[in-house]
Amino acid sequence: MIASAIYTVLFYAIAAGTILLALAVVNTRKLLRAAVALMGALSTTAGLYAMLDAQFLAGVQVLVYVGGIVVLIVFAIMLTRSGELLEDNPTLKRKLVGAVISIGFLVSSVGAVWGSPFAIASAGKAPANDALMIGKALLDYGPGGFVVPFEVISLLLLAAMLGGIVIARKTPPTGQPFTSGGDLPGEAEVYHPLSQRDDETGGRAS
Amino acid sequence: MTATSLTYFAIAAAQGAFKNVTVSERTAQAFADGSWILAIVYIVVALGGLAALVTLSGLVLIYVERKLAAHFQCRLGPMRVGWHGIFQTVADAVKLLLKEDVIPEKADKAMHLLAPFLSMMATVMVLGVLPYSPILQITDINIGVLFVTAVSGFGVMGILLGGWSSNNKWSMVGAMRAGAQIISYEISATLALLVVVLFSGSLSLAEIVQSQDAGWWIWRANGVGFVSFIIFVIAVTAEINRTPFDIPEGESELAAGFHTEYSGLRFSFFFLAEFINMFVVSGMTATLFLGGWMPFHIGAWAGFNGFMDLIPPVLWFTGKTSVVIFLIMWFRWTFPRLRVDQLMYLEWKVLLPIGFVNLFAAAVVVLYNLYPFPILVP
Amino acid sequence: MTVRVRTLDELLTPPAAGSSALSTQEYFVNMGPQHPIAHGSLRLVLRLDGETVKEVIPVPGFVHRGIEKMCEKLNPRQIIHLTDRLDYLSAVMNNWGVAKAVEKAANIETNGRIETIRTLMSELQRIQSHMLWWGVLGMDLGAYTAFLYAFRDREIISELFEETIGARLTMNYVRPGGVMFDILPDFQEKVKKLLKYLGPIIDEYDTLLSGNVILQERLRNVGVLDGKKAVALGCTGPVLRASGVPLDLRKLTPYGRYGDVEFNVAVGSKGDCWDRYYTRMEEIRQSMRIIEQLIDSIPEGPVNVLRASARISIPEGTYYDQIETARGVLGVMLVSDGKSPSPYRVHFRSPNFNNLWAVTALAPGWRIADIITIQSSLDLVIPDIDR
Amino acid sequence: MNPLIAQIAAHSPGLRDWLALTSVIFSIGLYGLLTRRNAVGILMAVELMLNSAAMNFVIFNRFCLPARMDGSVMAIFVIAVAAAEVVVGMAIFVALYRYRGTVDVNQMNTMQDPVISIEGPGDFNREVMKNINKQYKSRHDH
Repeated sequence: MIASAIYTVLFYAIAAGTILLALAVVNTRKLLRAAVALMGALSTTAGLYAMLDAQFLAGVQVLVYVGGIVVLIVFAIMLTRSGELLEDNPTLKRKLVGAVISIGFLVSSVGAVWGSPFAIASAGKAPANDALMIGKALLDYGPGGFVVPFEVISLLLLAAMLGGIVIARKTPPTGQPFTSGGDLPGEAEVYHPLSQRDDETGGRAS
Repeated sequence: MTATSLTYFAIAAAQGAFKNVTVSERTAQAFADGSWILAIVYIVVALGGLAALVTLSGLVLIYVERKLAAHFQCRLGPMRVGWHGIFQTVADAVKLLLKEDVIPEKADKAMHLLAPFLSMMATVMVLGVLPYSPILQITDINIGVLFVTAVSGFGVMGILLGGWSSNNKWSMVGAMRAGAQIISYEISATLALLVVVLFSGSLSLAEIVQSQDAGWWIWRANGVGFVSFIIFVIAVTAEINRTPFDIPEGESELAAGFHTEYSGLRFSFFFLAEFINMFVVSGMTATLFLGGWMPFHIGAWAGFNGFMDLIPPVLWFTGKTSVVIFLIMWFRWTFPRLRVDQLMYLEWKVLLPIGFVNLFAAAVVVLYNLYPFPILVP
Repeated sequence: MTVRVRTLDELLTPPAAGSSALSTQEYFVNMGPQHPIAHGSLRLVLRLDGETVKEVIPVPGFVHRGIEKMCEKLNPRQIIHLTDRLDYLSAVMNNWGVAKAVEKAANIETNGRIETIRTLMSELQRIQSHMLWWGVLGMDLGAYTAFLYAFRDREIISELFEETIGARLTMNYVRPGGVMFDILPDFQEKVKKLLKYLGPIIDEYDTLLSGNVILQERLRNVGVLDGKKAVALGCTGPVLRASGVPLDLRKLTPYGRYGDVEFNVAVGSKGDCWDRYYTRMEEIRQSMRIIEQLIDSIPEGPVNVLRASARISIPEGTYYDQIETARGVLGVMLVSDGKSPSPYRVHFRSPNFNNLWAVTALAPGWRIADIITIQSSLDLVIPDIDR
Repeated sequence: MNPLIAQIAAHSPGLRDWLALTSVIFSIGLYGLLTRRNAVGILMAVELMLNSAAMNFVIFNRFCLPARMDGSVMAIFVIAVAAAEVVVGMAIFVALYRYRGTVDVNQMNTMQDPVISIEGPGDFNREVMKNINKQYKSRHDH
């Protein structure tokens, strides 16, 4: 009974926190603050996962989102200098359109959820060690196995990594094929001591 | 990368037989029994213990570092406040608390205030899952190792935000260096830690300690463990920004790096977080590779083993942690600091390939049961 | 009517060369005068692209005291007392530089004892100065222990100075026509003990820092200053010698007792920071060699050939003399009108001022951290730059 | 037993409460997607939406199939895809920023018209368009 009450209070508290942080993500004008709010929202989501007895998933959520994606977003904000420029205030029209569409979606989806019957399992207790189960499921084949999607995801990640490198790297010098190391065109003008050494050591006074 | 490591986590996380009685379990039991007062006492004890641990380990480590540095450098260190200066750190802490908390005019105030707390939070959260002894652990979660790796992300964000919000170029450079460095070295640390997870077959820290009953992983894992121990120590030294990897705050280059603009209480938070971080990573190293609270046992020498069992587990844990802390401090007072590109070279071209090969070797050893050296315990 | 049209070509060709990288913005930062690397008050304005240094603009002048102007009101004996504040780590050598110029101008002959004591003190101070540099380099690179090791051993030499001269840092010892005080009876004994102690200590320095992989990585091939450029910049001292130019006034135009002793001039080959490091380490050893040869053969005689109240009159004319301090050539120019006891104009050619500008040539293309290494390897003393 | 506690316990969240929560987060993300103009801001809104969708998998898994892990596995896939998406997205934004100097999506209109902005009478406008079309043609002929 008490445990159930605590669970309930925790759920509503974390849910309220998540919603507030999510609102901050979309409404803050300073993008870096939005990123921090996003970090908060994703961490509270991890808390919600833990409440859903998906502990492993909660850990993964924090590891990937907070340690990786949010940091990447912060770097991107800094690289594209979005943090320095305040984002233009969206016009009232934009806000209205956005609000109408999103509230429309909310109403329809909540209505659908309330209106549909769900086959809720009675014995709702999750297995003790979800990490083991997830590992087995990911590398299993046949019914309940996800080995093929898993491999596809690995390929996707590899492709994403390569794509990221190719897209974001520096432009090659003009007139050269797109296979060189991607030197800056202007880099030849930069005085680099290492390159200087080769041609001038011969003339050293001694 | 992500998918692969997740799978390794998942495969390795098998259920152990032994279950520690942690503070959180006792609390839950007390709630179930309906004894409110006992449960609240447990919670208060846990929180108070955590607070005491944070404060004490911070104070002690700062004092130890100063004394150790002094003796490395042929001097005495603090000698005036209390016997051999033991209250010097307390005096310094009081001084820091009484100092004015300066926030730069053009700083992003909210972020500036938030950053030290994020940094501190990342550290304190890990303290809650470290097994200090079989009965002294605040909570043992199934995914302990994953949790420890995950929450260090908050530390990165704390440093990044602190550097960015100060609106100072030195801070910004320091923060960018810190971000790049911690994220890079986290990969190596995780690879090294996965070796232990592979051998012990669990992500729970208590079970990892329990799995080292027959010998600590640093030598029982046939060389693989030793290699990952070295990788892990190097990587965590980089993760907590200590020399030779202290480039985010390198005082001769960036004044003080990301915390240049911090003063008073907030500075002390960053400062304290650094030292508690050292305790945390040393505790993790001890837990993963040196057997945690597990006493030192040799094969079938019942007498020797019995004698070793007389030493309480907490002392074993503290002793092993101290050894690693000493090692990290020794690094600091001996090595010069690396340059930022050399740092990246070390991680991506040296540690990471070795880490991958090592992990593969560990998988082979575990899979085919290759134990060329006899295990000490029958 | 304003029309702003971008043609197709404009749109399809990427922006001009410089901006096609990660569109980074160059920025300026002030390194100093309140910065740990400033070693006093040097201001370096850095133009940076991320971590990469594009340009370094040194802005000296924060500790300018007008010493050259002050010298115009003082007689040659009094000038000595300002020279210890130039390069405070080569105080005795600065004294000697002025004394040497004055002696040349006023035709004063000194005796062997005076010259030997001057040489000994100079070499002791060269060792002390290079030790301090070694420690500070360690500290700048993050190895704080080196700093305290160096200071521990420097202390012994400082005490020796204190006993003889009465000061530890701002020493006024050499004066025209002699030295201020005679050495104490146990001076030779103490110096011999010091040499016996220093031998292993310098090896210990090598063990602690020189052999360290990280230090080698930080120093080797960083900030390469070739001989031609070094000469063009007017660099002197270990900075020039590390670039392969064996210019050492002690060997080239022997003064004091340098003509009588055997020693080698430490010369580098490449001119990188490592060469500058090792040149200085070698110079410590060579200085020890010089002291070893001289310490047992100090001739007898007075330590001052002039009476304390004797008037030193410099004939009308311009005089120049130079001396090798721990950081390079200190030139002293005196212009006298022949009437006033004080010179009409005094100018010091300070080694640090010229060495400073090597930073501008060396730093571009390297990282922020390398500025530290390069500046540290140049071994600058800021009060000598600003005077 | 304290009636208050009993009352709170009776409101223990069920499947519908959880789904309502994810709907709210999703619609907040949708609002951000529609109102934000900065590409990075839009990506953050998309992250929120992905996140709530992933949570739906876990919720259904927990309430409808508690003995299995399919929902968690799907959520992991979503997280992995989100990571891949962010990597490529960020790379694209950085590349865009390099060429255009902005990541404002309203200005990503090179596909619709080579002319960025023309302020002037209609005749002049038409002249300019003619010129540009000529350039197009000459390029094409080569």
